[in-house]
Amino acid sequence: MNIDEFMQQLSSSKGVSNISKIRKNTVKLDLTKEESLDFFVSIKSEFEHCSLISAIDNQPDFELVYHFSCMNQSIVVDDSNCAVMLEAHIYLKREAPSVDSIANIWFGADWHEREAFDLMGIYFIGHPDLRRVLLPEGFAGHPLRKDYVYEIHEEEW
Amino acid sequence: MAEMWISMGPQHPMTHGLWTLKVKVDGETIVDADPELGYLHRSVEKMGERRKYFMNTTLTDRLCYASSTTWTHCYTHTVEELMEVEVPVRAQYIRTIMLELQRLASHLMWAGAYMPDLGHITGALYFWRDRELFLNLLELPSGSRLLYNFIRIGGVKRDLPNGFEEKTERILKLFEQRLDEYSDLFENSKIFRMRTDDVGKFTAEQAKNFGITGPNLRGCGTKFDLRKHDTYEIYEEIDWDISTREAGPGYSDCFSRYMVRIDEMKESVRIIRDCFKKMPAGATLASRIPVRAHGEAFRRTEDSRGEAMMYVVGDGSDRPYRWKIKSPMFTTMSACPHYLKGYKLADIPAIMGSIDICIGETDK
Amino acid sequence: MSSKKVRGNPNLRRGVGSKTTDSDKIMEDPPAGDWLALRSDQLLEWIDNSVYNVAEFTGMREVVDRITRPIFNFAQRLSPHPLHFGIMCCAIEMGQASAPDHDIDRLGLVYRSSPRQCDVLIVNGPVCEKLRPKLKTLYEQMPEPKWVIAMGECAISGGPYWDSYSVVAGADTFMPVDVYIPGCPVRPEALMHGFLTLQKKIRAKEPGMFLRR
Amino acid sequence: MSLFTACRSMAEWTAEYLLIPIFNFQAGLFPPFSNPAGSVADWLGTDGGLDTLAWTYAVNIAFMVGMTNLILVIHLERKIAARIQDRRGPMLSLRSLRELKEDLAGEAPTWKFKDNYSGIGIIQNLVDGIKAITKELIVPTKADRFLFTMGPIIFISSSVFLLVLFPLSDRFAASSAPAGLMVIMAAFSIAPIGVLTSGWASNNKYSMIGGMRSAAQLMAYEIPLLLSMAGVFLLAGSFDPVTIVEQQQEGTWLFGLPMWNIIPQFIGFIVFMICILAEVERVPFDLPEAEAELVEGWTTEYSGIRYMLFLAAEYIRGFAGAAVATILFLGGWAGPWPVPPEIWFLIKVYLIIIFWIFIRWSVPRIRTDQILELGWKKLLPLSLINILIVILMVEIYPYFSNIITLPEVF
Repeated sequence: MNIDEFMQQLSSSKGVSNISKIRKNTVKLDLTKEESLDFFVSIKSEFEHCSLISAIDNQPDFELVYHFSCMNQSIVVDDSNCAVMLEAHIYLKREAPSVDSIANIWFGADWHEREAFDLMGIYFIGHPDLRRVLLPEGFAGHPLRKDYVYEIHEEEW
Repeated sequence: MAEMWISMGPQHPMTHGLWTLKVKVDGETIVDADPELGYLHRSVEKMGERRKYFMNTTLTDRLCYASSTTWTHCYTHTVEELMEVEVPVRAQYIRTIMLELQRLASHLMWAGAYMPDLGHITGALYFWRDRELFLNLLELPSGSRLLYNFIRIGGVKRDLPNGFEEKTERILKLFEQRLDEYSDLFENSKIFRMRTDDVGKFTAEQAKNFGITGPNLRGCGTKFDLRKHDTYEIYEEIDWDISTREAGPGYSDCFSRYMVRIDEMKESVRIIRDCFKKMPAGATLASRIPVRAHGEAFRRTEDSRGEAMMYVVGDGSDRPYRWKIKSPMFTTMSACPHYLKGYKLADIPAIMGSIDICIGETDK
Repeated sequence: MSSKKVRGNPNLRRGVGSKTTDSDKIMEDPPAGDWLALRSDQLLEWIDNSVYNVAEFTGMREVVDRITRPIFNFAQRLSPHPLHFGIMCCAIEMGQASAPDHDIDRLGLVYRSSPRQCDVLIVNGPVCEKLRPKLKTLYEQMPEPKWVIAMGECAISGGPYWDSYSVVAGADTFMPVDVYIPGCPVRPEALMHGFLTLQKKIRAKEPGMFLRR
Repeated sequence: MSLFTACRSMAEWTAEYLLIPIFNFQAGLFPPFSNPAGSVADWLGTDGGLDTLAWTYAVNIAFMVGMTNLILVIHLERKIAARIQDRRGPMLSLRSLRELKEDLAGEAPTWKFKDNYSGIGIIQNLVDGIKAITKELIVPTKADRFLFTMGPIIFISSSVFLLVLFPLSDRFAASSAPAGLMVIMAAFSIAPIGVLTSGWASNNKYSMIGGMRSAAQLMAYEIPLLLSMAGVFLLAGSFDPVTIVEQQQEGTWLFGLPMWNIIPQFIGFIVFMICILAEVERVPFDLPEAEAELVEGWTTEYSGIRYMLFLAAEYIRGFAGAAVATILFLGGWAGPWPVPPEIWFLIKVYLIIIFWIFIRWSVPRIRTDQILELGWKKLLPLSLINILIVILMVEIYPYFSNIITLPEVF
């Protein structure tokens, strides 16, 4: 399957908007929070590796960026052997940000979600073991949020 | 003996850094495991938001202490994509040489750290002796032993010094001889094979699902290398092969991961030689380097440990708005209960050592 | 800074071996099957006291101490066994210092994995909030006399991570540090120099231990 | 003149001119209060008293020889390991004692580190030992205090006991029991009890696993070890080291070379060397203290002099193991004339130790299940085959009597 055909195929799925090609091997799209789990289940066969889940504090709202990569060459870019990537954005509200967990689909997403919960305070519904991963238990707040204030002794330059 | 939990770490010879592995053992057999991270969480991502783009190379250098250049390169590569900077061709060649030298040093560090895990201390010192050669080589252009800060946004810090090529060639020749010598001590040794064969097995499908990339994935027979499959710098013009293991004895276990890394070192030697052959003259730093950036960009590169990836969001100021690091070891370690289960207690160092842990990048 | 503090538990710094001096503590909650050890502990206590009193009274203590102090001090400073413990970049250089090019084993260093058998704790990296209690425990598990080397900028002051929310501003904020080795990362030669500096410090400050309260 | 006769004459001399006058003087000083002194003086004059004194001297001499060897063995280990690894190893020179002299004399210190570290490091081990005396002895709070202190005592005393058991030659022997080798092997197998005790009493999971591994290893290797020795006992018809060594010198082989037991019983020799490596717990069989997974194994919780004595006891056991191998298979102290037999014995022992050091620093460690498999499935049948070969040799010997000359036992 060529990457353009794949984009055609994506446009018919539910909850997907703003499909664009940002690099020659990368498809970017926006997802609604409700349809996300169904969409992720449908692309599992092509994208068998979850590269990254990053959470961004857009003030006031949150944005989740998923990166998936295709390793088995089921989607190709023209005639090169370039690996295709998919970038999915999900926008979340500031109050109680939560989204469906994909840790049961890709095991590699497990700790990425825990990290997003730890540092950004986003709740993943259905995650098997959602607790802090990097910071100690009992740490107050989520430090990667823009409104997290902490004490620095030296003056800022 | 009843089942019991054993906590290994953060100070434990097995850990190769700072993390805790809690294992549940039944006698000597592992029943369950629970890794715990965060003892080295330095909040690099938050600190990066307070620094300017070009200042962050200090932090990326210290991200992974065993292979700092690859991480700095990953960062600068992403920021160049974000700022749309064109890197001169000679700078790309120099970068490739530095990256491969760093990969050699990193794999040698791993091999040296892996041998004491199997109880072979002499092996560690042999590999570290060879690593010293490459550290000296990397010190020549950059002036530093471990954290180079040599790759800058838009190119490299300075051109290679005079006589660098000859010195490199001499050291590479010596290194190749030594690798051949070591084959009797390690991969042809009966006890070494007893400890590594059929230990820590996972299939390629499992590995992809676990998020395991890099040499660990190639040890399962998957021919996937970002230097070929999402190519960057000048890797497509260079003549080299992806090192992987075919199905057979020593496949997708600790021994295959060891052999993949040894083969990768030999490939790196090939790449460096080819780079010197094809390197053109020219500038080493882009003429126009912006300070501010807007938008978002991500790039992934082949780190010594797997798929390194950075995602940078700029808001038009001179500092990144959000900077996200993907560490290959983070996901690899998350799956360790799956590939530890069923093996013996003595296999824990053999397995965890073979996947090449670097806690600096994992804890960020 | 650290020089004001008393190193370790002063009750423990008492000559050969450590025994509980508090008699209430000895009688309190003896572990099961302990009767012989309990007796021997009190016996040793009594022997220790009487020998000390006699030695002090006759002036023998000064004479013996005069001879044994340099010998014990000599042994202590020339056989530092550091803890096999790596935090960050400097740990790589610590390992590299054992490699044939620098060979820190020439100085008699043997890396021990158990804190019970160590003399020197090398803090070679940033100490994070999660690590701090563990590092403190490691320090307390080491037997007296013990020394701490802060290796690298991170362990001295936080270094490049000065504005982090999770990194402690130096190891000397929560434990006594004897030798500071600057550098980011510290080169193996600097580590060797640090150990030689520690030798000087032990020779100057630490007066051996025999019949000493 | 044997060691014992020398000690006996030394005892006679010291008793006559030194000890008895001293005791008599004390007895005469305060007669009502020094009854025992007079009795001791009387007892020292008898045969029994002199024998006891002579034994004391002999044991002390053997012990001192063993301890001197211990320091040399540790030094050899560190230096040869360093040379294998392309390093130099400890370099603390004798000139560093100058610092000690300055401190004792109260002179101003001179800092000549270059002088301190330009020697061969022979006093590094002494320095390590003296330092260990000054370290604090920690007993963990939840440890069983009695067993925690008993473990090292069992281990160290049984190891030191080994030193006086084997003879350096037929004249240099502190003790000569008819069942000498059996006593040595019995002393060898006491130590794992100490390991198990201290591993359990430490209340530490690593220590406990280390102790358990030690017990399992002992069970797997003690049986093939003794069976491989049985062949030698069959040939010699005795447990006495002196008899065994004499028997080895009787037979000759091709070109008139002495037929040491290594030649007819090569399988037994291989089995014995592997088993004794496992018995003294050296790489590749040092599972009880496998550093990679069990931090320091069963010594994890021990500090100071206790730990240092553990370390020393392990080297003593290594030395004793090499000595047993020499007596059984390498002809003991037999050798050409100009070199004294004691030196021949030590040369052979040191060659075996150096061989072990080479093994230790060039192979990885074996896993627990593999080591047990090796012991039970491979070494045990091999040692039985060895016994079979010895018996067959005895049976078919008459057909080859014109080629080889075997001792009269056949």
